[in-house]
Amino acid sequence: MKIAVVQFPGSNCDQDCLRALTDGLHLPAEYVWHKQTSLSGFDAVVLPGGFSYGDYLRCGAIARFSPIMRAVVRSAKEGMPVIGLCNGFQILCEAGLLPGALIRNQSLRFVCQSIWLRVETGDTPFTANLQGRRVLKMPIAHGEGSYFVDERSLETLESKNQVVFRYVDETGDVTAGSNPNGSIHNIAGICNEARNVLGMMPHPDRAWDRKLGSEDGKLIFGSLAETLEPVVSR
Amino acid sequence: MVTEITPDLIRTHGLTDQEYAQIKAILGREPNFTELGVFSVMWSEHCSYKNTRLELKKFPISGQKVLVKAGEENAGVIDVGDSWAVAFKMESHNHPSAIEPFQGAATGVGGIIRDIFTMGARPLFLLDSLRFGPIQGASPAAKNNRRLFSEVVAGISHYGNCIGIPTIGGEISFDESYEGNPLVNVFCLGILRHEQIARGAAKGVGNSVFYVGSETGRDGLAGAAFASRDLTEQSKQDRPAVQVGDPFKGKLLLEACLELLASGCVAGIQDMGAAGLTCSTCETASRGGTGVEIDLALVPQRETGMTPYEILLSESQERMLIIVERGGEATLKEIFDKWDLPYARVGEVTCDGMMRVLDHGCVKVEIPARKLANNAPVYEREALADPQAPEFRIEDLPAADSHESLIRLLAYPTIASKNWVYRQYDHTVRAGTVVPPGSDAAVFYVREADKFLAATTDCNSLYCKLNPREGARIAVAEAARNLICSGAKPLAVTDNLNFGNPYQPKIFWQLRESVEGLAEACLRFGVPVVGGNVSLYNQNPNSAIDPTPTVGMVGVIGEERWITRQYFCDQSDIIYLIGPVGHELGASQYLKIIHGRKEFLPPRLSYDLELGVQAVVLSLIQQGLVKSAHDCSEGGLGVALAECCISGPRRVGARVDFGNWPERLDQILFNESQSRVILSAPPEAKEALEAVCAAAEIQFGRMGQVGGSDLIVSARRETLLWDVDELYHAWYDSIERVMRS
Amino acid sequence: MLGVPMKVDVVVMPKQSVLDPQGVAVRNALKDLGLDSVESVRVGKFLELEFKTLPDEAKLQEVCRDLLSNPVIEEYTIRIA
Amino acid sequence: MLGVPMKVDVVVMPKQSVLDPQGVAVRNALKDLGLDSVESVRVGKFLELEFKTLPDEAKLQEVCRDLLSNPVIEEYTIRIA
Ligand SMILES: Nc1ncnc2c1ncn2[C@@H]1O[C@H](COP(=O)(O)OP(=O)(O)O)[C@@H](O)[C@H]1O
Ligand SMILES: [Mg+2]
Repeated sequence: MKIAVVQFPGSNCDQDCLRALTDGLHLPAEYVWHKQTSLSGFDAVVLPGGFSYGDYLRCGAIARFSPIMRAVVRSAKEGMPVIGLCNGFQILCEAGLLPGALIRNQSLRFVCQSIWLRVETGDTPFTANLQGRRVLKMPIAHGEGSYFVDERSLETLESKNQVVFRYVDETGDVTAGSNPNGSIHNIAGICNEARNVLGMMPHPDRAWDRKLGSEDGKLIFGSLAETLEPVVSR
Repeated sequence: MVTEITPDLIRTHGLTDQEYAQIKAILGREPNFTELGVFSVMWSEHCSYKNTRLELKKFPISGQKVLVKAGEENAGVIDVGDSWAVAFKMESHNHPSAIEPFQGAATGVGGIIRDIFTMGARPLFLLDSLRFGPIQGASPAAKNNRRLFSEVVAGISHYGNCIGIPTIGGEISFDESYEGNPLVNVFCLGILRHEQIARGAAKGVGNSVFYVGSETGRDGLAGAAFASRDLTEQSKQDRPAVQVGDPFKGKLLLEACLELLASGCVAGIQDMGAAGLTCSTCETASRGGTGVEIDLALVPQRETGMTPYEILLSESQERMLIIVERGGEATLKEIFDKWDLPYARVGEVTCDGMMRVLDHGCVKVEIPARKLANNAPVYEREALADPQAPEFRIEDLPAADSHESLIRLLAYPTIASKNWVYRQYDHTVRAGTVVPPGSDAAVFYVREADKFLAATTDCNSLYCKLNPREGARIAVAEAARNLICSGAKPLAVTDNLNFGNPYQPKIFWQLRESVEGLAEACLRFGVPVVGGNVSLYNQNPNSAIDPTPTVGMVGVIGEERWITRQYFCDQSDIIYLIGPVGHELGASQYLKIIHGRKEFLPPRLSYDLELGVQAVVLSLIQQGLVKSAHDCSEGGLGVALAECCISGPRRVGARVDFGNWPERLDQILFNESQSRVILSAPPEAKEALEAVCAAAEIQFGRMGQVGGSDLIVSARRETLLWDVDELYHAWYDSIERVMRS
Repeated sequence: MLGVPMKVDVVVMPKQSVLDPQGVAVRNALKDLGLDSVESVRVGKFLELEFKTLPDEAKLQEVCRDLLSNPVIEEYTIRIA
Repeated sequence: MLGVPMKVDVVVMPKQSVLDPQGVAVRNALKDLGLDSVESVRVGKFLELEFKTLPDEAKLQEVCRDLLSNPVIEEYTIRIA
């Protein structure tokens, strides 16, 4: 098993993602440069956070045309697990692998804080170990994280159980006060219809070490690892 | 076309007749127009420290752990053990931020980051120390201060967040003296191994000199000279094109440079900061004991028709000068191609000690590099002491409602929670922030080195205004105390000297007193000064800013379990005060905010007491006897106690009793005497803790207990009670409320 | 016309159905400044492109649709000067 | 004309002499997408204001200068539709 961490120019969580995978979970992971055109040899892809291409024009708008993205789209269509974190989520939306878009936070300001997150479905490779509406703690850090999608697509997302994470309060309730950016339906993460592509604004890559105040991020990467390589005896 | 050098032209370049004579002596002839520009920026205050160099010599700069001293390179480097070292420095961008707050602050962040990776270090985190005029109220001045404040914060957030370096701490205060002249001081720290220290020297005759990074435009033309003058209304008119930061390019440049440095082919590297290409060529040549020859026609340019003068003096951002070992050219090209960054071989290292600049092969500048870089005139300015501020007398102070006073103090923007600011900064990127902004010092885990670092910036400029020497000492003491409270042992200091116009004798006196105060305190606390920055001419049309010698201090926390935060944790924990109850109200925030009096002598620092308190606190922390530690600073015990109750993830009350303590309650609550720390400890630690304090012969007292949902303070017959939630909202949402108005 | 750069302006605006918090903030600020009669504000982007030779219309439409705007939230108009 | 909202468009662009990193990034992206003949791109803001009644010209200029643009690095143009 090997996980790819894509490096776009301006990615700044690439190192955090790699460390989370290798130091945090002892998983084999390697960087893949955005000019590369193939993902062969890899079993899953992480699109890390940051400011790819400075987030100029729109977040993820330019990165989406990077050479590696053709391979990402192809692999995603073939069923490879792909997870986009923060800027990675924005890139996946721009690339059309996920519906909707991430627009400016309602406050018009960048927001960095710790938030609570409810897992809405265990039916993805990334949440398979997280059944029963678990509540997780993780940091967010973004200026454009307000999830938007038109009415019809929203209905589809909800009815097909594609909303994977929602911002909640500490007790797990969806409230206006726990929505840090104005996302529609408190949406913090979604998956595609085939359920192998996930995008989320919060940062599991910054929550994998007790020192950092939360280890909940490990649950997500851990689910992915076990999906890729089911643990037979435990 | 040859521009004639007239006395007028010399004056507009900020050079005196005497300085001009010195230039002629160095050259053995008249300079041409371009050379005049080169001398003018290199001999500006900003680059040459001509008015402060003699003062800066007073700092203690050596120490066992100092690997690169202040003044040697772009930033000092200090050993943190196991062959790891840190490079850190603070720099100001005050004048650019006054003119264009967003870009001024953003480019300030970019500049200090380049200073750090120029040393071969990977930048790990930032701190920012900010000053603005008052932001409350509906006056046009308050509105303008709000705009400056919000734009500066946005600018720092823009650059720091995008480049992916967390801003994990800092300080902000508000005072009339900064109206129209905000202070923006940014600190950056990076990590490197001892053998990775890079030098800003042009080594190896015949080596290629490369220009890398963004193309040159007419940005911030002669900004160094601009920062060396008073700010006037005129500044806005004659302002050169404002520098715009490109954090995206900055990120690419950072990664490309670190990759190139790792390849081992770099002979010398220097960022282009103030005075751009001019400063970097003559300084690298001077440090290398060599010469440098470049041709401007080879410099990547963004605009057409730029003159040699413009190219040399441009302060376009995100550029570096790199000297590579012979044979390393291909490596440089490969790496910069990979990162899609412009680069060009613009010249080579020579043996004749000259900074020689050609334009399409024609010599435009030919100046002995070392003399240009090092022989700037040095002045000893006249100093005139301020009369000493009077001693405060409590009898003269009408009593005020202490219940309301505490709430007002907590809501005052200088004291209020700064979450409105630090929530706009990405403070968790790089996955190393253990204690985020909001406690005494930030703590960062350096994963590659397996080290915990604590860092803080401090300066109480009100103290410095009323007694600059004492204020400077206290800045050092307070920084050290903040580190101690987080469980760290102080390691070293960087400073940023922000003052008004040094030609005014009273201002020069403030500067000298401050430097001597800092120097003395650094010596007593055993923390060498590894670098810093001077920003003068911080004046608005009315007056100078209050003297602001900001101190940035870094410490190391030996073990993870020593990491300590400022807030109370559990019901029934015992609350201790280590140090005196104190009585000094002069220069306090209580007098300023509640009584409108910015006067009287500030508190006095006793080194023995301070060092004693710090030693005991650190020892108690290391013995595992302490749950929280918070130092008392602005707003005194009252504010510190409230913060212990409301700054944690869970609010908690406390009951505190001063017994028969003789002073007035407002004096007990709001005095700002130094050397005080509030600890909380589990009941079972009581005996051990008290034994340690007694053995150290340090003043301490059991003040009360954590618990309930109110803060209750009693002394003699009086008892005050605050609902912790009320204190919290007064404090936590205050800046947000002000900014929304 | 050789040598004279060709200019194309592209205006990208948020769709009516998409919340535009920036527009709302600007409207409120305008009201505060005394422009009471302001009804609504929308904030979009203005891109000024200069070409050596004008690209063909289809290609231009393509980059506007795929890169310069995001059809989920924005619409664009092209103006050839 | 009563009841019909009056539209005013304001275009705010970075000054020519000021670096526009966003424009550079967009230009490079356009080139990568095959628009080789693109020379330069500048990115600014487009504000669509709707009024009940048109404010007077002087007031409009004032808010453009003080609020909608930053005269240190930007310039604006007003177009009344
Ligand atoms: N206040 C100060 N205290 C100690 N060292 C200082 C101070 N100001 C400047 N220095 C040192 O002088 C040298 C030159 O500083 P500076 O000109 O600010 O560097 P740069 O060229 O990077 O802007 C640096 O090594 C700096 O650390
Ligand atoms: Mg430097």
